[in-house]
Amino acid sequence: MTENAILYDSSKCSACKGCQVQCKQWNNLPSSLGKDTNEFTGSYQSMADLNGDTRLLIGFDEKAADGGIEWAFGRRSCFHCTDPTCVSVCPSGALSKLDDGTVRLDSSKCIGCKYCTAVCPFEVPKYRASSGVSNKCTLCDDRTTAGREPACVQTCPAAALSYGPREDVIAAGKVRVEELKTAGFDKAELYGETEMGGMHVLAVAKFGLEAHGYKRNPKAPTAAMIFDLMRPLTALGVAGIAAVLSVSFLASRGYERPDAAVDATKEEN
Amino acid sequence: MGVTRRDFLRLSGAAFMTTAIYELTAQSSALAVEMDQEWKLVNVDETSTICCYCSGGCGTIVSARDGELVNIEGDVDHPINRGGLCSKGSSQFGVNSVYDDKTGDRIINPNRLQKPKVRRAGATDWEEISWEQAIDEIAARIKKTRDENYEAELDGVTVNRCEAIASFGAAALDNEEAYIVQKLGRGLGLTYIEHQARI
Amino acid sequence: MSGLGTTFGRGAMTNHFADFKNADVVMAIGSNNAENHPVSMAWVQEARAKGGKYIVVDPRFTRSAALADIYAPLRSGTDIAFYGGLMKYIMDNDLWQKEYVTNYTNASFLVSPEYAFDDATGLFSSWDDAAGAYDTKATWKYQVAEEKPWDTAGAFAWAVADGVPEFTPPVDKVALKDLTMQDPNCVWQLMRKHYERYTPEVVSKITGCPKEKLIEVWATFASTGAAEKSGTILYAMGQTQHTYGSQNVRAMAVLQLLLGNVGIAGGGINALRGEANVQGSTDMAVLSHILPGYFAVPSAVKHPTLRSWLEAETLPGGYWTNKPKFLISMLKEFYGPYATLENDFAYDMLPKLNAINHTHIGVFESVGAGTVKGMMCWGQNPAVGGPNSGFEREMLAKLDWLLAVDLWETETASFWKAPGVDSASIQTEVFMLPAVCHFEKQGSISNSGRWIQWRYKAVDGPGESRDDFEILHELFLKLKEKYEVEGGANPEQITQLYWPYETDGHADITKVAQGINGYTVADGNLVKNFTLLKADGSTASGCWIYSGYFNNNDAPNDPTQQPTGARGKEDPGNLGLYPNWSFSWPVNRRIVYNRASADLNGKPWSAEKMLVEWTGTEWVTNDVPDFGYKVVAEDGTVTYTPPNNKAFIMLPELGGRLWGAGGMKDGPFPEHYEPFESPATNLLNGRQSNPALTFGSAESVKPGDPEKYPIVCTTYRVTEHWQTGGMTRNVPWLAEAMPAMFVEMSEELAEEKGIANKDMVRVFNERGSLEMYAIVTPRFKPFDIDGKIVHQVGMPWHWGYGSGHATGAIANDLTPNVGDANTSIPEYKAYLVNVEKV
Amino acid sequence: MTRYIQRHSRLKRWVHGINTVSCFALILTGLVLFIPGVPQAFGEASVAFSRLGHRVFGVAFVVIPLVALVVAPKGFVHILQNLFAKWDADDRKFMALFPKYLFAPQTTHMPPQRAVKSGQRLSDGALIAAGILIGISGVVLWAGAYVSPAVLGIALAVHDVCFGIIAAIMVVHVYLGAGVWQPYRGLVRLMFGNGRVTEAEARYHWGHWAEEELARGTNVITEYAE
Repeated sequence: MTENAILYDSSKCSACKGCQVQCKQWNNLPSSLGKDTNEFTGSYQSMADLNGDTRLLIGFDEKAADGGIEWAFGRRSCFHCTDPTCVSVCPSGALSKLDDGTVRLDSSKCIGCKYCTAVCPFEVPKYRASSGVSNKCTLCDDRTTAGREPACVQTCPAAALSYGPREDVIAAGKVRVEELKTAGFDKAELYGETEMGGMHVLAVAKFGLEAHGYKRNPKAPTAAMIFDLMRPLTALGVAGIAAVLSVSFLASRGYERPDAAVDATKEEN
Repeated sequence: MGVTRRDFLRLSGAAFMTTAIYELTAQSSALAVEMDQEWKLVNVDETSTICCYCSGGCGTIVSARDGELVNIEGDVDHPINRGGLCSKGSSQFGVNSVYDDKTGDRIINPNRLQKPKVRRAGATDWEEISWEQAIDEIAARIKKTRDENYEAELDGVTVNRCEAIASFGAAALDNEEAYIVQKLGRGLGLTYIEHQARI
Repeated sequence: MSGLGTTFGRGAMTNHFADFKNADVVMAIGSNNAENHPVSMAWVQEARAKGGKYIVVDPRFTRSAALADIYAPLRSGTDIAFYGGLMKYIMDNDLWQKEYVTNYTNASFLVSPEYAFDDATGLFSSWDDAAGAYDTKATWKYQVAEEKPWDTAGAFAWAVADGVPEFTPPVDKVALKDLTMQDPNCVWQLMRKHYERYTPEVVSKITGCPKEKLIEVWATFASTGAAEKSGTILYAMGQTQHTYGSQNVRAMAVLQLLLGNVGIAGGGINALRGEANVQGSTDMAVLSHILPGYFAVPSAVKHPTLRSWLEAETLPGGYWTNKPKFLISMLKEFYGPYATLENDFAYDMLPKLNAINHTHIGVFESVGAGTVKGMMCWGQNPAVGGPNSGFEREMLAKLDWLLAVDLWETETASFWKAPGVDSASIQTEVFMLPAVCHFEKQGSISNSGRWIQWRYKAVDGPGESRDDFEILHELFLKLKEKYEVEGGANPEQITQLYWPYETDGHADITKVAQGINGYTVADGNLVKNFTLLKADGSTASGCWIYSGYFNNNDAPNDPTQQPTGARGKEDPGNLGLYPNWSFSWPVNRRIVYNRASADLNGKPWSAEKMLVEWTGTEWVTNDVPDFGYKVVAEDGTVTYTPPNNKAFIMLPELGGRLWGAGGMKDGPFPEHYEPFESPATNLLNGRQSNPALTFGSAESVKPGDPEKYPIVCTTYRVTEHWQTGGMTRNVPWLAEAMPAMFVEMSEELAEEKGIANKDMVRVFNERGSLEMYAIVTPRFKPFDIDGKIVHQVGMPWHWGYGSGHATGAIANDLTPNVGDANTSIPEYKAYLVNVEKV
Repeated sequence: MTRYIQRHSRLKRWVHGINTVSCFALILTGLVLFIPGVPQAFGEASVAFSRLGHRVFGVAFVVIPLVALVVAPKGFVHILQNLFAKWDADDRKFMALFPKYLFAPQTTHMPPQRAVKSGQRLSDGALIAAGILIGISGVVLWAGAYVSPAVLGIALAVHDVCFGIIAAIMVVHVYLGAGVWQPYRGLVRLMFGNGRVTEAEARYHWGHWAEEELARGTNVITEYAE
């Protein structure tokens, strides 16, 4: 099966947050029903980070530069890595990799252990307190299976998001980066082609990765190694000790504690 | 790139039925997969509407099951927005229903007004009234104010106007309703008929 | 929209959304289209993908600016200086589209030598100081070549036909022309002279935009003066919400005529309306000065009788010669069988205006004066949305009763609950009725691009909520009953109102649609379009321009079978016209004035953007022609009309108006004035602010002293919210997306005032004082105005105290309730405040 | 006549008992994490049950020792004193001989011990330390929606490592403490019986302690045969 990917073109994004809201709409995700309970971030960004009820967040970063203002928009969500750390540590099979590259989250299988939350280099999966499971972008595998575009892609009014075979997405992304460089955006680069084994959400970063909130050279955290190690290590340790003790048990067959010795000792006194 | 857009909307009445099977037959065969009963839009009625926010006129598909709202997304066949909707457009669902942030259940937006109310002179709160009483009382007040302040003639010119009542709205209404707002207003002799285009 | 009406003949957006892709240059000025009309960006991006340029001119660096090829900052309220400079640049550098301007505009028309503009006083001729207004008929006129009466034996036989009320047809005063355009009194020479003062240096001093940036923008946009190029302008409330807002719009319109950008694919002036159906409700004339289809509400002085109305309002030339047909058809829809030739088709039943200003601002002045005692709000929330809204809320408390019909408990409905208000002292009785939202009912809606699209009902409204039409219907029936039973003031006005809007005893909105579309009275058959409407009472049509949107007699109650419900996706010419998708008024034209898309011989300026083309024997078309292109004889024989220069059929001149007498109350040429409240002095003429602005002396306005309030403030909207916030602050997703009220300011101003990002600050002037968060941002920059540093801040106006998940200060408590000279639209976009840290 | 020494109080036995139950329950309910086959075999309900159970027993596991600490702070001090008692020559000799003892108890004579054997001091210490850490990290994990992924990572790592330690020691602890191993037969009574040891057992296992207790006599109970 061909691998598919999303291309996010930050140079076409008008940061309308249509994707952010449509993601919630399609996936039945709530926002607070309280009055004035949402935090003000001091910018146009809705909230500081993704949360259990938010799988996609448009980021805003601005600074004055020589050529004018660099107002960098970023799309923060799961990148659907080829080498997904979250899948490797997920004990329940809730996280899995589909043939088309999607890192699927089946929340019905999620046991809420939060390993994925802890190991994702992008800190994407978030624990959803109300239902006790992890929450992250599924690349709308339900929709793509049914022949529709992911909800965020379809809803993008400015066509900054597109979805299709990963090779096409990479090619389109590279062309776009070159166009931007020609137009004077020297720092433009493509994110996701090789990171984490190659990601299935790629981004054209108009002002360079950092400005748009993309982590350069992401790596799985060491914690992930500990998790990978501890399961076999514990099993081996327990089995090893049990084996040793079995030998001890067998060797000690027929042993009777010499309780009489008590009296003997006494008599010695 | 990617998936071919489908003609998933066949209007053959104000509302029409799409089943999972219909959706599948409308797609290219390469995508024909067994439809999961978990599919969000299984057995929904789809109707088309136009977004209520800006004046772009974006096509929107509303899916409902058993009279209850299921999904609202852009109309991929619509030539203006081609399936797209911005944050406001994507939130049209929320005008009717929201998801409870504790239980996750879909509920009617708790802020929606559901009953006629009146606030009496000097009162500090609303009281609920029936529609019948509301319409009757409002009509009585319109009539009283109109009758007491009506000018039929001035300086030999028939003016037939009531300057004592103002009508505001409505750019939020449909054309036919807007037409009726001004027709009823002018039928009462009103001259202060205004709406959002003026501000 | 009088700026567009005066220049082109119609007040609406000339092109439409999908058409933006055809532009070579898109200029957004006074419109933050990426944020407020996000769908427009798809089409702007398509234009850019083909090499097009996107220019954003705005006082602040918006999300639109972030995507622009060129961004130019401009102090709020200095647009006319900018356009004037651009027009001078075009004329000086010979960049105008000569064949277009010469033939399709009034450039060659000779103006009366009495007309003048005096830059020392800043006044045009015919200023009446006592009246505080211009006499627009005295000197603002053409030199007359000949007087042509109507041919009532030929083309105008209908005007004297049986059953048509008697009136004296107007005489067409054909203007004198100089096609060489050398006569000092010709429009072209007057225009050159008028804008001589608008040098780049002066414009830069006024606007605060660096000269090089101005030239860059001007050169880019002026490049569309090449015949095959098209440039479009997107504008919105950033242009209209000024005391000279109509002139802002007119300046753009004139500019587009100069460049030959009107009537072509990828061109035009695109008014991006603020609300989903502000276009439709304007077409439906929910306004004090017009009747449905854009004609004058009778005034007691000017139109005491039907005859006087017909004589005063029927234009001598152009398509508006048909106005009597449309008014009488409208009266037949209003009063049905009661409207007869004998009673002037119930003309007297229409209320007549006196001299008082009946616009939004005026309503609240009249509440203050004790005239207005009751108020109905159908989905409108003036307690947040009106200018000087604190004053408007005070006025609400003076009403006897208030009816608020909405989905939510708006600030208007609950004005008596506002913070700091003593509810017990307010005697206003308030009725609040629960309405339903757009997909809980059915009806049509008109987008900015004039597409009339049907919306179907998907689910029932919650609880006991009812749709507005049903409420209006019930109210009408109750009023009718009361007047029939009890009598009262002129009961016939209401009891005779024709109300055939029921099917099987239930309110049926498709019946209203039929009435608007129009039908022949004798058999009730829907008329195909407005060309079939008659002035003898044999046809009825509520709003002539919509005629054709609901005309299928085969299924008169089924919107899916009507043009408004059409869903065909064909796109002839690949220009995004989509003629079979819904219905676009008038008569399904997608780009109006499309005659101007081809040269004098009918050859398109650009072959790729062909809308209409004369082959030598006939017209081939991609769009419905907006000109007299064929004559169909009684027997059905079609005779094509060879090309002529009549490109603007709605104007008696039949050409676009560079010099615009007839319509504008504040001058035939747009002239720069400072906003009502401004920290700068007018550098272009001796008059500080628009002499004809409205409500400037109202006591409620409380103008601010620039010494005390030196900071320019503007209001705007953000993508995540809408208008007064009822429809968005009540939706949790959107309340979360943009949770709090804020004021944006430059780092320089913040430093001066000791303010840090996210601090709570107070923004205040004489009208009010508000607390909100500060966003300190490099996207705001101080302006260098004639050597003086002028700071500008800005606030969104979506917040209030009403129901919803996000509440906050009401920005409009600070905006001035002064109005544009022509439309009385308030000056929300430029006024003065001061800021301090809380 | 048989003489007994009351080695463990009722409170101590109850606390140990509840902790034993919680601990096994926590292991069982935590299995869904360690053995993917478990949730797959038993389905979603097993996950829900496990998640609930893990929290209920987690609370018991953390709260009961804390309650005991409040009720009997002296006992806690006593445990600590025993744990950190000085290592003497007998202790060193015990540790040196223990591997041989484990496989050849018949031929190994162990030196006398104080209240807590030197080997058990090590294993108890590790158990208690791991128990405290797994408890704390468990609380952090419970608050997962409110802590940063980095903190969550640390907590998870701690939880995992401590589990490994506990699981390993548990096997030894049960083998010896429950008297699975022949020389320790009967000791299960200490925690799951009346908490007494016979004089003979005491002398065998904890020679020094037995002498002290018998000399002091306060914890000595004498039962006379009928």
